[in-house]
Amino acid sequence: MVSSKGVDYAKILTRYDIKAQNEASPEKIAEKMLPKDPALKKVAETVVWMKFKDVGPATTDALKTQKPLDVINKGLVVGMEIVSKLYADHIYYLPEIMMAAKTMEIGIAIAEKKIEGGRETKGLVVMHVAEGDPHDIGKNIAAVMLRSSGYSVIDMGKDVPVDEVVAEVIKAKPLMVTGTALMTTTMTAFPRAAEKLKAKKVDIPFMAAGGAVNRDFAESFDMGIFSQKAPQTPPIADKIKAGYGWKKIRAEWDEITGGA
Amino acid sequence: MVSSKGVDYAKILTRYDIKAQNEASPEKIAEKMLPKDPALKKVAETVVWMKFKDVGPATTDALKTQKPLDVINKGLVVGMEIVSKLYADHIYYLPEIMMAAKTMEIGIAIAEKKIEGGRETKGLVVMHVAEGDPHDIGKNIAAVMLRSSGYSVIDMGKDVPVDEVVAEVIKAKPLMVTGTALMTTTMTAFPRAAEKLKAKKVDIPFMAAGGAVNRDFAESFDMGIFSQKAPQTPPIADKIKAGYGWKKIRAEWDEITGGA
Amino acid sequence: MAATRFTKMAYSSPDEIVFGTAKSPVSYGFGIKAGAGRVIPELNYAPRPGTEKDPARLRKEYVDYISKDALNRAITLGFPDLQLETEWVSQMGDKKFAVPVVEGQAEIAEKFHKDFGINTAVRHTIPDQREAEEGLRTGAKKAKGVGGKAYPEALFQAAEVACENGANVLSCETMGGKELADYAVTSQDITAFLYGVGYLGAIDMEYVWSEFVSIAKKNKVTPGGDTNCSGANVSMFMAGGMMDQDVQKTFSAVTRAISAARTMVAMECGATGPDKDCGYEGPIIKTITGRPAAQEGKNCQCAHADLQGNLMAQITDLWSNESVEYHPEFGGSSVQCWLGSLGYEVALMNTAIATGQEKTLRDLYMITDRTRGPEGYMLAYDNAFKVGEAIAKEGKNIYLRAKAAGLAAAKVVKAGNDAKELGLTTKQRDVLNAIIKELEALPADEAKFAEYCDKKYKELVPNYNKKNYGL
Amino acid sequence: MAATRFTKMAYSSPDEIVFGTAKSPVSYGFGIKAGAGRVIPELNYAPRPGTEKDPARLRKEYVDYISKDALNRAITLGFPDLQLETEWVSQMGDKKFAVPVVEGQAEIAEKFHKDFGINTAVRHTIPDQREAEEGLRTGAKKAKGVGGKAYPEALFQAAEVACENGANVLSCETMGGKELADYAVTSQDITAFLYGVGYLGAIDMEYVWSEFVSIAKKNKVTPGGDTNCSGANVSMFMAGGMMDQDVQKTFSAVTRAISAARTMVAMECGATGPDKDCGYEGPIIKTITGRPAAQEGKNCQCAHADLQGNLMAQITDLWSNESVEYHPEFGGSSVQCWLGSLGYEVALMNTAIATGQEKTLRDLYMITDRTRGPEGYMLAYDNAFKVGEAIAKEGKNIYLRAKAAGLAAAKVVKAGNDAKELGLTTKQRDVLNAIIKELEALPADEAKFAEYCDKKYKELVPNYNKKNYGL
Ligand SMILES: [Zn+2]
Ligand SMILES: [Zn+2]
Ligand SMILES: [Zn+2]
Repeated sequence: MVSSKGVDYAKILTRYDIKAQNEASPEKIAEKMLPKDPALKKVAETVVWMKFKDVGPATTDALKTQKPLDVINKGLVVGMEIVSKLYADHIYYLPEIMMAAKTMEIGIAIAEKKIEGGRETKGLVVMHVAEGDPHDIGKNIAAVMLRSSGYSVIDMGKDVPVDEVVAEVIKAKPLMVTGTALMTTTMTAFPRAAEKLKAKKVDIPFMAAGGAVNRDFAESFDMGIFSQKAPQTPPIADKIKAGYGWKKIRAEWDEITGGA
Repeated sequence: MVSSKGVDYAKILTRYDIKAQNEASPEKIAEKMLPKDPALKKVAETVVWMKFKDVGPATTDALKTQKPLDVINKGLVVGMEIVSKLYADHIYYLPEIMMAAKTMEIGIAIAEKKIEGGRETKGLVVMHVAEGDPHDIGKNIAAVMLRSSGYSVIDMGKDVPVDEVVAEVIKAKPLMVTGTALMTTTMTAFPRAAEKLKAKKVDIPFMAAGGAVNRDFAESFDMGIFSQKAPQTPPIADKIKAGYGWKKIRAEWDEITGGA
Repeated sequence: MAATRFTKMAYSSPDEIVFGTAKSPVSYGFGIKAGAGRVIPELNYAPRPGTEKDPARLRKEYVDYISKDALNRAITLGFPDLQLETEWVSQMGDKKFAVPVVEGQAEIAEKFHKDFGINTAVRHTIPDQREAEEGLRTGAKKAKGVGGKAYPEALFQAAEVACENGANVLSCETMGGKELADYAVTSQDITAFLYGVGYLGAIDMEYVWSEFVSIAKKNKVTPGGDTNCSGANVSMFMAGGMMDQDVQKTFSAVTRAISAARTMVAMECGATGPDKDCGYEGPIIKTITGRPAAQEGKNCQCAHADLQGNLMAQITDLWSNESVEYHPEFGGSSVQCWLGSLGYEVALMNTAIATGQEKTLRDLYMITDRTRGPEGYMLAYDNAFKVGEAIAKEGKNIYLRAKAAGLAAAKVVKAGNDAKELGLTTKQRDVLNAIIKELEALPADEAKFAEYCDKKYKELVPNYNKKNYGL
Repeated sequence: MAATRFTKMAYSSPDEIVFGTAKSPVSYGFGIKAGAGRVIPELNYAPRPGTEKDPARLRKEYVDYISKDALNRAITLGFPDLQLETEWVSQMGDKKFAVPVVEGQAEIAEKFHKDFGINTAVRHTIPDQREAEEGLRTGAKKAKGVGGKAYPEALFQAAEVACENGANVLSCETMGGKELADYAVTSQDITAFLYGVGYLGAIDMEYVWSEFVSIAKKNKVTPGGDTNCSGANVSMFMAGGMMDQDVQKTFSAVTRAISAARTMVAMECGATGPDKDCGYEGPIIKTITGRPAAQEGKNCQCAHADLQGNLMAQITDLWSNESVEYHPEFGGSSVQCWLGSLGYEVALMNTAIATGQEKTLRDLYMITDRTRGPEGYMLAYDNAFKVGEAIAKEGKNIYLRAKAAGLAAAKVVKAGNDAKELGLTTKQRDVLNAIIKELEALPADEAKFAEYCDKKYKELVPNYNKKNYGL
C-alpha cells in the first residue's frame, strides 16, 4: 500500500466541519431565550429538551395560571424558536427538530382544547408529491417545519394525480400549495396543475421543490415559486401570509431565503 | 518514468481515425463523377485538383464550345460537387474545400462575363458576426461553402451592430440572414435583430451559429434557426430556396442536416 | 428460488482488490466484459422535462439525442467501451413508452459496435413504484396510475418488457424498507434503519430478485444488481458535505454498512453484477461476492457532491456519472461533456492497469478521501474489507449480519478517531457512541428482534406493515 | 520596457518537471501560492445570456450567483484553495459594468478567506477586442463600440480598471497575428502561421505585455500570462477528435509548438505566471521559464473535448475547467458541478505529491494520451522538453526560435511515427512531411523571411497590414 505516513491531509482537503464546529452549549443559548414565568419556562424547556413525556403535565400545569393561547405562544412556540436557533447555529440537527416539533404538538393539542372554537393557525398549506414520484422525505420535513412555525398543513401524500391536487386546493382554499418532485419528468405535473387552478381563477403561490426542481423551472410557469430546502418554507409562507403574491416572492426570493 | 513497454494502447483509448481512414483514391471517385465532354471535364478537373493557374485557360477554352451557363453548372460546379463528395468521405479536408472554392470562383468570374445581365445565383444570404465578437472563422468558412453551392453572399464582417444588420437585410432582401457568435453574451444580439426585422414585417429565417449558440437558443426567438457546423448551411439554404419558412426548417432540422 | 447466502470472502486480503478486475467477470451486450481487467464507463442521463409526454418524443430523446450523442462522443474521444444506463422514467411503466426506447437503444448500440468496433451495452434500471401503503407484494391493493395495474405486478412486467426488447443488463432500485429508513434517518434511529433496511429490506430484495433473476435468465439478459439508494443515499445526502449536515456523518456511515447486507441479496438470488453505480456500499459487497461493481464519485458531480469522490474509484469496474439531464453546454450536449469526464478517468485507470501501477493509483484515490469523513473512512478498501468480514461471518442470518455490519463500521470509525487518523466533531462522536451502545444492546435472537421492532415501529412509523414483507 | 529573452532551460531534465511545483512559484490574493508544491483549482464561468444587459444584474450573476456558489461548494467539499477566473464579457469594456464585478468578486473572495481560512484569488482576463482592420496599436483608427474608444487604448484601460479594483492576477488572450492564423489554418499554410503567430504575434505580445506588466506592477497585481487561444486552439479544435478533422492533426501539433514561442513573450516582458489555462503550449513554456502553468483537460469537457485530457495535467500548477455557462444541474449549479470535478482531480494530484507518488501519477496522465494523436505526443513532457530546448537555443531571435519550435515538433512527431509508437493516417503523415519540407526551405535570415511573407500574404490575407506590428 502507498504509505500515507506524515501526510498533512488538511493541505489536500480541509475538514471545515471540524474547524467550524460550534461547541457552544445549548443550555447557555436556551437560557437567554427562555420565558421568565416559571410555568411557561417549564413548558418551553420540555420542547427544547424534547421531553415527550413531560410536555403533557407541564402544559396542564401552566394552563392553571396562564391563558391557553399564552401557553402556546409564550411557552411551546418559544421552545420551538430556541430549537430553530440551535438548528441555525449547527448545535441541533434535523432529528432534534423532528423530536422537538413532536413534543410541541403534544402540548399544543392539550392547550388548544381550552380555546373556544379552537386555535387559529397562521394559515393553511396544501402539500403533495408529484404523480409517479415515490420520494416524500423532503415534503415530510417541510411539513414539520411549517407546523412548528404555526401553520396547519393538509398533507396529500405522494404520487398524487394533478386533478386531486386541484380539487383539494379549490376545496380547502390554502395560503399556498406545494409540490415536491425528485424527477424532472414528474415535475411537469406542477405547471399542469397550476394551469388548471388558473382556469378555476385560483391565483395562489405554487411552491415547487425537491431534487429535480430548480429555480428556473419553478419560475417557468405562472404561480410557481421555488424552495431549495425545507427550512426555507416557513419564511416564504410568512411572506405570503403578509400579503406577498407569487410575483413578489420571486422578486425578493434571495432576500427572503437568504438566512434559511 | 513509469514504463509503458508492452502496453496495448488500443485497449485504453482507440485510434478510430486510423481504423476508419479512407484510403480510397480521390482519382477513382472523381473519375465516376467528371463530365464526359473533354472541355468541361478539363474545367471540372482544375477545380478538383485545385489548380488556380489552370482554371482560367480551361474555362476560356470551354467557353469556345459550350454555353457559359453550362461551363459553370456542368463544369465548375460539378468539380465542386466532387470536392464536396471527397470531403464527406474524409478524403479531402477543409483546406481543399477552401482552395477548390477559390479555383471555382476564378472560373465563374470568367464565365459570368459572357452571360447577358450576369449569372443568376440560387439566392442571396446576408452574413455577420455579432457585435462584440471578434471571431469570424466559422462565418468565413460557411460563406465559402454557400458560394460553392451557388449562393451569393453579402459578408458584413465581424462585430456588427444590430441596426446595421437590420438595415442591410431590409435593403438587400436576402433568402436568409446568418449571425455567428462565440460568446453567449454577444449572441443575445440575434433575438434583438430578429425583433426589429419583425417590426419591419421582414419574416425570413435568421440562422444563428457559432460556438456559443445551441439549438435551444437559436429556436428560442421567432425566425431563429440553427446551424451547428458550416457544411450544414448549404442544405438548409436549399430548403429555404425551395420555399421552407423558419418553422418548417425547425421541424425538419434533423432530417435536413442529417447528412451534413 | 431461495437465496444462497454468502458466508465467505471472495478475496483473502484487501490488497487483492483493485479497480477493473473482479473475481467473477461478466460478459454481455456487444463485446462488454465487466471486471475482466478493464474499467468501463457507464453513462446515465435523464430526458428533458416535457419529452415524456408522448412515446415517439421520448424515444427520440433517449435514442436519437442522448444515445447517439454519447456514442458519437465516445468515438470522437476514442473510448473502447461504453455502457449506457437508462433509469426508466415513471411513464415507461407503460409498454407504449418503454418498448420503443429499449428497442431503439439496442439498435443504436449494435450499430456503433458494428460500424466502429466499440464495445457497447445498455443497462435498463426499472423503477420500483411500489408504496408501502399500497402493498409491496403481488395481490396487494390495486394502485393508482400505471394502467390501473397493481404495483408489484407492474414491476415484474416492466422487467419483462426490458428483457424481451433488448436490455443487456437488468437492474432495479428497490424500495423495500423505505418507510422505516425515512423515519430512521429523520429521527436518527439506528435500530429503525437496521430493522427497515437490514432486515425487512433484505427480505423484500429476495422477493423481488428471485423473480428478476428468473425473468432475466429466461431472456438471456444479465441480471445486474441493486442499490440501497432510497435508504443509505438519503442518509448520506442529508449528512451533506462539510458544513451542511442534517444527519450526523457517523450515523450515515453506519447506515451505509447496514445497507451492504441488504444490497448483496440480489447476488444471493443469482444476480451476477455489475451492481448499481449509486450503491456506495459496493466496495463492501465486492469483497464478499467478487462480482463486478459499478460505482460513481468524482465524475458524478452533475448529480451530487459527496465526500468520497476519488475514493469510490478504488475498486470500481464500471465508472458512472450517476445522472445528468440532457441539455446543451459549450462543449456539446451535457451527456457528451460528462461522458468525456468519465471516459478520461476510466482511461487513467486502464493506463494504470496496463503499466502495472493499478495498486498505486487505487491507493492514491483511497488516501485522498480516507480521512475526510466517517463514510469514506469506512469505505476505504481495507476498512470495507473488515465490514465485509463481519457480514460474511454471520452470512446466514440476515438480521445478525446487518447488525454486525453496522457495529463493525461503527467500531472502525471509532478506532480511526481514537487513533487520531479520522477527525470527528463532538456531535459526530457522541452519536457514534450512542449507536454502538444501541446496537450492542439489541437481542441476539432474530425473532426477538423482529418482535421488538414490530411493536415499536407500528406505533411510530406511518405506513409500516409487516405483511408487506410476508411476516 | 524591452523583453528579456529566455535562452536557457529552467529545468535540466524533463523528469524534473511535475505538477504542483514550478521553479519560480508566485504568491498572491488571499493566501494563494501557485507552483509552491500544491496544485490549485481554477474555475472559469460565463454568465447566462441576458445578464449582461445592466451592470447590477451582471454583478449579481458574477458575484452573488457564480462566485458565491463556487466558494460555498469549495467549503462543502473541503477544498483548501480556489482561484476564480473571470474572462470579461465584451460589455465589461465599459467601466460601469466592470468595476462592480471586479470589486464584488474581490470582496467575496476575501470574506470566504476570513470566514473559513480557504485560500482564494481572482484572475481577471481582459478581452482583446482589437481588430486587424481597425488597427492594433494606439493612435489607430477609432473603433466602433466600447464607448467610442479606440481598441488599443480601451485594452489598456480595461487592464487598469481590473488592477485598480481588486484583481489578483491580470491576464489576456491577445489576438495579434490572428488574421494570418485564420488564413493559415483554413488553408493549411504553415508559413503563414509561423509568420502570423510566431513572428508578428510575438512582436504584438511584446507591445501589449510591456504595458500590462507595468500596469499590474503599479497596482501590486500579479501579471499572469497569455495564451495563443485565437491561433493554436482554433487549429486544435478544427483538427477535432478522432473522426471530425477539418485540419490535419499533424498540422495542428506544429502550430501548437510555434505558439509556445509567442506565448512565452509575456514572461519575457515580466509576467510571472500563472499563465492562461487554455494555452496548451504551457508544458513547453514551463520547461523554459519555470513559471507556474495553468492548464485544462479532462475536467474542461464542459467547454470542449480534445485528445489530451489526462496528459495536460502532467505538469500543471493550476487546473481549470476552461469555461461553463451558469445554469442549474441536478447536483447544484453548473459552476458547482464542474468545480467538484476540478477539485477532486486536484486533490488526487496533491495526494500524489504528499505521498511522494507525483511522478508516477504524472506519468500515468501522460502515458494515457501519449499515442492518441500528434499534438498530445508532442506535448508529452519529454517531447515538450525537446521543443523547449529548440526554442531556448534560438531564444534571442523570435523568428528563428518559432521556426525551430515548429521543426522540432514536426520531427518529434515523425520520429514517433517512424518508431511505430505514434500511429498516423496517410494524410496526417503526408501533411507532416510537407510541413518539414516547407519549414526547412525558409530563409535563415529574419529580414528575408519577413520580406518574403509580407509580399506573399499582402495578396492573400484580408486585413493583414504590417503597420499593425510596427513594421
Ligand atoms: Zn440511485
Ligand atoms: Zn449543464
Ligand atoms: Zn482561451
